Amino acid sequence: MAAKGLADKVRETQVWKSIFRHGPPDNARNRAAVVAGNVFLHLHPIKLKKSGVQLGYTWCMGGLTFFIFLALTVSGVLLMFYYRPTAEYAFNDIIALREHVPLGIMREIHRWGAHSMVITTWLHMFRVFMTGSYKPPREFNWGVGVILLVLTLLLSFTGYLLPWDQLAIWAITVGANMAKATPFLGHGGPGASLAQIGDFVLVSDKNDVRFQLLAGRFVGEPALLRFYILHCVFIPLVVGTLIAVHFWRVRKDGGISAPL
Amino acid sequence: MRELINYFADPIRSFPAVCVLFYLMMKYYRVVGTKKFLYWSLAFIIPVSIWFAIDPNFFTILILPDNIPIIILLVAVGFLQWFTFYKAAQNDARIEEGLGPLEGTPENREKVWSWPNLVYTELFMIIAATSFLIVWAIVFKAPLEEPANPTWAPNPAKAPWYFLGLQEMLVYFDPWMAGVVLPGVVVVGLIAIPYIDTNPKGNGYYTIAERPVAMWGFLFGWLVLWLYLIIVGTFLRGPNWTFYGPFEYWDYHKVVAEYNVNLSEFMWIKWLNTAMPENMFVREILGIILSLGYIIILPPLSAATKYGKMMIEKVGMIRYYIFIVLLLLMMSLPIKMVLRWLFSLKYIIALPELELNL
Amino acid sequence: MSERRQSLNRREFFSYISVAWIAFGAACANLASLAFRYSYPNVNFEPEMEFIAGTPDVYEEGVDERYKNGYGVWMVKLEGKLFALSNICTHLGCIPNWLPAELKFKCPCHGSGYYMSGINFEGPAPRPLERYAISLNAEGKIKVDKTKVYRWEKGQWDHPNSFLSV
Amino acid sequence: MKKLEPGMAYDTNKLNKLFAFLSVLFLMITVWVFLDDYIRPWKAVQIEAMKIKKEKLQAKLDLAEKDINQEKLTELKTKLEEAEKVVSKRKQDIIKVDKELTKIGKKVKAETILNGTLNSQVAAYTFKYEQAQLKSKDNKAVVFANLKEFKKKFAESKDRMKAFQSEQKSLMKKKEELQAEVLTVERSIEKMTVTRDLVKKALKKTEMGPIFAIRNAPFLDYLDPTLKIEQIVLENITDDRYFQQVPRVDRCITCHTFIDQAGYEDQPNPHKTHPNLELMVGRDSPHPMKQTGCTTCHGGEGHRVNDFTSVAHWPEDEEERAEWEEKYAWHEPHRIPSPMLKLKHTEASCVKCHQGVEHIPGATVLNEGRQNIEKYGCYGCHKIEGWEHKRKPGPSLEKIASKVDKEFFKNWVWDPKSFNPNAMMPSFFNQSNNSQPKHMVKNIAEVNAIAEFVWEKSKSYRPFMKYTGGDVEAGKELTAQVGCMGCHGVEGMEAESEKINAYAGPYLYGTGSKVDPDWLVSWLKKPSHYDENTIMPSFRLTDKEANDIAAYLLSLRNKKFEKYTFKEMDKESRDEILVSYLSAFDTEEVARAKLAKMSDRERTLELGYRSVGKYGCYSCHNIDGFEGRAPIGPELTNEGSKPLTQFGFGLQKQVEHTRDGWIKAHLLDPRRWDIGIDKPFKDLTRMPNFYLTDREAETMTIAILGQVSEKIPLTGVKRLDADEKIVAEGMKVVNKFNCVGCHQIDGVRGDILAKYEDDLNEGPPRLVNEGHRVQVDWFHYFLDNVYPIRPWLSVRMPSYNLTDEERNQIVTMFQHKAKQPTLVDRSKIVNWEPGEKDAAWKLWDEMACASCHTAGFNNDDPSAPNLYFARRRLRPSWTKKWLEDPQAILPGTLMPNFWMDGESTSPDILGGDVDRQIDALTKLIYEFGTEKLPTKNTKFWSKQ
Repeated sequence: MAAKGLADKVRETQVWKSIFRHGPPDNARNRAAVVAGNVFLHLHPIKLKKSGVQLGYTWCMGGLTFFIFLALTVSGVLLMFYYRPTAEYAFNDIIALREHVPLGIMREIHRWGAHSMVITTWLHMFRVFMTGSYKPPREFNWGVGVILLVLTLLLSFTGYLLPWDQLAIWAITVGANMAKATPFLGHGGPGASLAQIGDFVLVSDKNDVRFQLLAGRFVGEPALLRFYILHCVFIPLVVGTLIAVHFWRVRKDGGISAPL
Repeated sequence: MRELINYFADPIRSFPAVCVLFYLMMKYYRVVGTKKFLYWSLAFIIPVSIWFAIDPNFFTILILPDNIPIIILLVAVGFLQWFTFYKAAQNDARIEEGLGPLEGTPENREKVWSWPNLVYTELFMIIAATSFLIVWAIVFKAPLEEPANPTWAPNPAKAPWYFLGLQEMLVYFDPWMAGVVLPGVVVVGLIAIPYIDTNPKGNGYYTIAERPVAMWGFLFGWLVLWLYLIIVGTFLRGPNWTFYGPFEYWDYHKVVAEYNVNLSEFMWIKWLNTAMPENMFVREILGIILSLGYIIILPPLSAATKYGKMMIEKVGMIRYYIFIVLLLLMMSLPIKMVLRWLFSLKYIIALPELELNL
Repeated sequence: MSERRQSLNRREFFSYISVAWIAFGAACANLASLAFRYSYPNVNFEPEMEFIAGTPDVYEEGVDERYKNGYGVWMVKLEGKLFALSNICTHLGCIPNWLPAELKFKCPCHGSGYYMSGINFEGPAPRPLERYAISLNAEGKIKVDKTKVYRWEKGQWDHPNSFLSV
Repeated sequence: MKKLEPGMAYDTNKLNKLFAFLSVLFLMITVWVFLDDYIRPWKAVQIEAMKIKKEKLQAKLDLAEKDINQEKLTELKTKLEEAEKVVSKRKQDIIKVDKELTKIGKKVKAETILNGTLNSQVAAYTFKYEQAQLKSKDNKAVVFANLKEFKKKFAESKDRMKAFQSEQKSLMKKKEELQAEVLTVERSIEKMTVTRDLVKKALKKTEMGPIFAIRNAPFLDYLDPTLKIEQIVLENITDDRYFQQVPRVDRCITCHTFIDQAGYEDQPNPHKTHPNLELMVGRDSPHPMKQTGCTTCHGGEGHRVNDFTSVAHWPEDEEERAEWEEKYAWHEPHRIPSPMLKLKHTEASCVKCHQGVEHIPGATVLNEGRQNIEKYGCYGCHKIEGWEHKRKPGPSLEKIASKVDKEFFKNWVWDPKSFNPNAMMPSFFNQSNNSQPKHMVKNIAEVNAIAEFVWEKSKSYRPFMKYTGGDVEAGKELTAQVGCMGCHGVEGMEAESEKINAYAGPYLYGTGSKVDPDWLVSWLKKPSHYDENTIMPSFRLTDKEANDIAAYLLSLRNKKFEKYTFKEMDKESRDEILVSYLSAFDTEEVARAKLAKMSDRERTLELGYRSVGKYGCYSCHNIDGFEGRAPIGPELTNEGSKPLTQFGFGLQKQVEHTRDGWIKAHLLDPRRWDIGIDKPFKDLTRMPNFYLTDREAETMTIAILGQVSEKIPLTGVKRLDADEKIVAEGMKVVNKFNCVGCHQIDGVRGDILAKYEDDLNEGPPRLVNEGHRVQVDWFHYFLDNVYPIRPWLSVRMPSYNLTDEERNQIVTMFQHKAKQPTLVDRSKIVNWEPGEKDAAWKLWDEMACASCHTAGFNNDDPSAPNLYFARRRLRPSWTKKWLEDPQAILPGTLMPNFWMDGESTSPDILGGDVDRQIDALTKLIYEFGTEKLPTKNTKFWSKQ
């Protein structure tokens, strides 16, 4: 009882009130206020259809994807404390992360998180298709989702190179060699041999899309730096922006789908 | 027994088997979508998986840290696929009775407060996911191999697991198809889905009966052409990208008899029994005709059929053609696979001069 | 409002939810402290702060510069004491030079001068050079530990670890 | 079901319960992370190490306590008390001095302040004055005056300060004097207890009290932990990251705590001290830990610490493997390019840094392995960088027809061991992969063809001497005596041969069944007549001696082998093989047509030619027509870095799947990989079987394992200095001619000495610091004109067929090894002081030098070298050293020591001064010595 009295007193202080502008969310007004008044929660509608909160319907895969994205951002930033994207140090730094850096599972969290994000993204799309939720008025948001899916894979793919071990460079080599085969743009792709004016080769191994991707003819230090920037700055920014669009459109397109 | 499974795991045999299984599953989804089926299949799958895992060769591949996500994915997809069937079967039964889907019942359409219903659910999922991730991270160490060495490629050199489906396609297609065109088509096709699928039913609830074409098409691509190929690429491809049964030791020296022949070689040498023509386009004429025919002539032809007419009526000309072209492109993969297995066909069009092999 | 709250089973409400929030808070605090700990590396690659500087009998009266470049330390033997003098000027952190002819350390940046003992006597230096902890290990060799600093103005030069009697 | 509140999908209570459950779970998992991160195996090891250290220190402390003379200590303590009493009587004086000290201290401080102020003023005015000068201001003069004034004041203040300071010093001294008794006693007490106190202090550090617990507590261990990862950063040795070379980091010492500290030899691993600290790891060794690191030699993943396996430890044998599997859950590490070498293979790593030398001191097993590689001539067929200078391992076949019989040749090639169980020639035929009849027929055809081909190519040679018969027994004795056994094993003297284990020349077995008698006697007399490139020297045998030795060697017969007749060539098989050669780029039809055009003889010769190429005979033997052909086997330079997947293990399951496992198995039976595998005749493995012993294979494996591609930066490798380079080059020549077969050079080898265990003086002289002993010009002369030096020896220094360059290399090798100048100016050695010469002669007589060095002094048989020739031969500085203490140079020598323990036996000569006596005697030797050099016919007793 005393504790309760103290709690009540705390709730009446100016400090508490300045932070929480409403009472405990146990009535309609406060429940609305808490969602509408909180910058993080106001992504949600104040009320939504019951099916929208049922795991059996939503599987929560979209939400998890977003959360894992946040977790990856945090762990990724922390990893940047100890990782240098150079041919000299990259591999040794990865060893260091396991051998002597405190909290030796940071890299694991990041890597398994990345895999999880791919999985949750796929499952999210699977669910959306199964419930036909791409249908009007949500066609555009489905498209945004597909692009996010591609970006998720790219994020994971660019991160795959950073440990700078055999697994990394050869997986990226295999992947980058596909870019080589892009029709007309890769020097090993169909049509590339046509793009030639006399001795002047328009599409060769030193100016095609693979070269652009790797900043070289093979996976080397420039590619490492490039993938690092793509992985840590460029793609996350794009993904973040598109996530905002995606969420906005979920709300604007009528919330989580339900039978019309 | 293990020998038998090794034998049947080869894509030549397992791909048709998977297709048949897929057909049965879709056809009898109401049987699949019952709890009884779930229990029976669990009773079957769990001991079988354990038996699989006991095998040392399979176990070594299974617990490669980078393969764990695939296992998680498979378990998740297995359950969720059953779950959609379960829900869809319920809904479809209700719809037949004229009751409408479960999601549409008044109590499920009731509006509820985000706080605490939604917010708590999310918080729980966050906690659960974080815990799961941490446990996973503690138990399984991230892989780290030898330092990057540009002069020596490991065998097999595999892409990340989520791209292994694509890498498996490389067996059947040249990189420009498997690595660029087909993935591009997948992305474009996915984006195009809402615009092609004009069926107003099935929006916001699980159903199969009300949107059979969409379901059959999507699930075939997702389960058979994507996930199945990832499984093959991960578990059944070893050094030199050679096929290894699940219980087979990855012997680096395994050699498989494989010699593939181009369509043009079939045509000129085997059928016409003459020398190959000098001009490359003449040489490849049959392949070119077939390919163009496949992508240009088949759509109008199909439009003339009964189904074609029916669909055009529903969705219009443009949507129909886009749909058909996408479908044909998707089906080109299984077609090529089957041709490879049956006739050892290497390329339908082989124009290495232009890097254009199909 | 209070009436509505009465209607709930208050004890249960409070107990579960407080356990939940406390545990949740504790877990988050745990993770935060891990992140804090994470920012302190366990291993570093800086030059070693501790080094073995031979035996006392290798030093002659005066300033010995053999550890200056590697470790930033002058070994000075003066009036029966051997001490390890920092080579960082107390003014703005330049590195003074030892001028054997004039028996003083002279900083090239702003002209601070120090006696052999490390006491400043000219230029802008505000205080004498610092001395490092010096001791003998079990094998009788000199161990200099740069992590421990002794400052004259704090009266620390009488500390038994700031010099060796020779 | 309970009715829910409107607007609620779930029961709030249930949500709270679930929330509580999940949160508690979450909390537990975060705690788990903490612990998982905190508990690291190396911490347990370090705690164990602390306990061990504590025990050791405790023992040391007890010892130190015992060392302190307690009686003396108590005595000192009473002395201290007395001294204190004495000093306390001067209390008043001390207090007075203290007071004065305070006063003067104040003065010094005040003066310091004043001094500082003035100093800054001077500095400020200097600046002002300079500015005024620069800008030609009007107040220049005023400023200058001020500056001068301040300078004067500053100087005065400084003077005062110096005065105060000296006063302060003298006061302090005074105070010390007043306390002198106490201070001295205190100091001597301290001296006695210093060791104990230090140990006590160290012991305190091993205490595991609350402070220890806090410093190493989870989370708090960022403050200043005592349990921590220790590492060595090696700037001079790098890890190959393929794109970059990165300084290597070894953290092995995190667990191997006492590896560089003596005194822990009795501990189990990982706490054990490294063996042989003076050579390895020790601070003063040539390979100090902080510079050489650990993985440089041992291999493995030095930067890893968390897991016994990931470090890539590798067990020595099956037993250890089982032990580790149980103790550390060890398994073969995956994805590690080079795991640790097995402990017994560690010496392999020496080669990484010690290149260009034939012999690596201390690396006994490795040297043995390299010697075996030389013995069996691996480098003949396999290129190994650094072995290019070696001669072909087998004898030249260019004139073979005159040496042996064709039938013998075939039988020998077919199975060398059946003729000579010690044959070094390996077996190509009748091996596990080609002993099937269908292969044998073809092999027989090949051997026949090879013989025909070699005979066809063989140039004619006519021995210059005829064997006239000799005394077998005398021959046997000569063979044993003159020194044949430094290079050859000899049948009939098996026990000695085994002891010596010579390999530079063939084991002489069944020679009578092998060679032509005339050829043999000519060969013995003058080997270079038959083969001008042979390393076989001439022993300057008389015709009788040569005949006697030949008689003995001819008496050695392998009767069984003589009876063998080699099977005729099966012509069909020959043609079949030829077709397979000819159809390599053509159809069989064309090949047969080509064959049809060849005559029978041509076909045989063609097959012979092809077969010599196929089996690589030319790699070891000079055969006409194969000059400049690349060696037949794969290069071994980087064998130790070859990825394991590139080794074909065939069906040999019992072979350990490691690099060393493969190499050793391969050496023991190269053909094993073909077993059970169906290969066409031409693709059968051709590496012959050397029938190595297990020991040989093991040591060779080590030598081959050391052939790695790892790049060590120049700063990290052993770089030979100018002298060492010359020595290394010279040693190549020394080894080529197998000088070390007879001479032990500075303690290395001297194989034949095994025969003279009873009296080393009977064997070839041991060469200790030979470059210091002999003069360069003499050495040159001697190598070309060998003459007997030591009259008591029956073993002979032979005459080698050296080129000028080779002779030069040998001589300079010894010279630079001893770091001696080239020439000695002999004209300046002898400069007598008055009376010295007489004294020298007196010494000569008293020491009775001429009783052994008789030559030229009396007619007794000499039992020591002729001193007349010492002038040209010995360096004076060495002579003095030798006289001073012969045993120190050559233990066991018969030369007596006349100045035992620095005391002269003739105290009345030259005042008994050792140095002067030795000087005088040395001068004497050079005085009567002759400038003329002897020839091979010079008698021992001759003056000239």
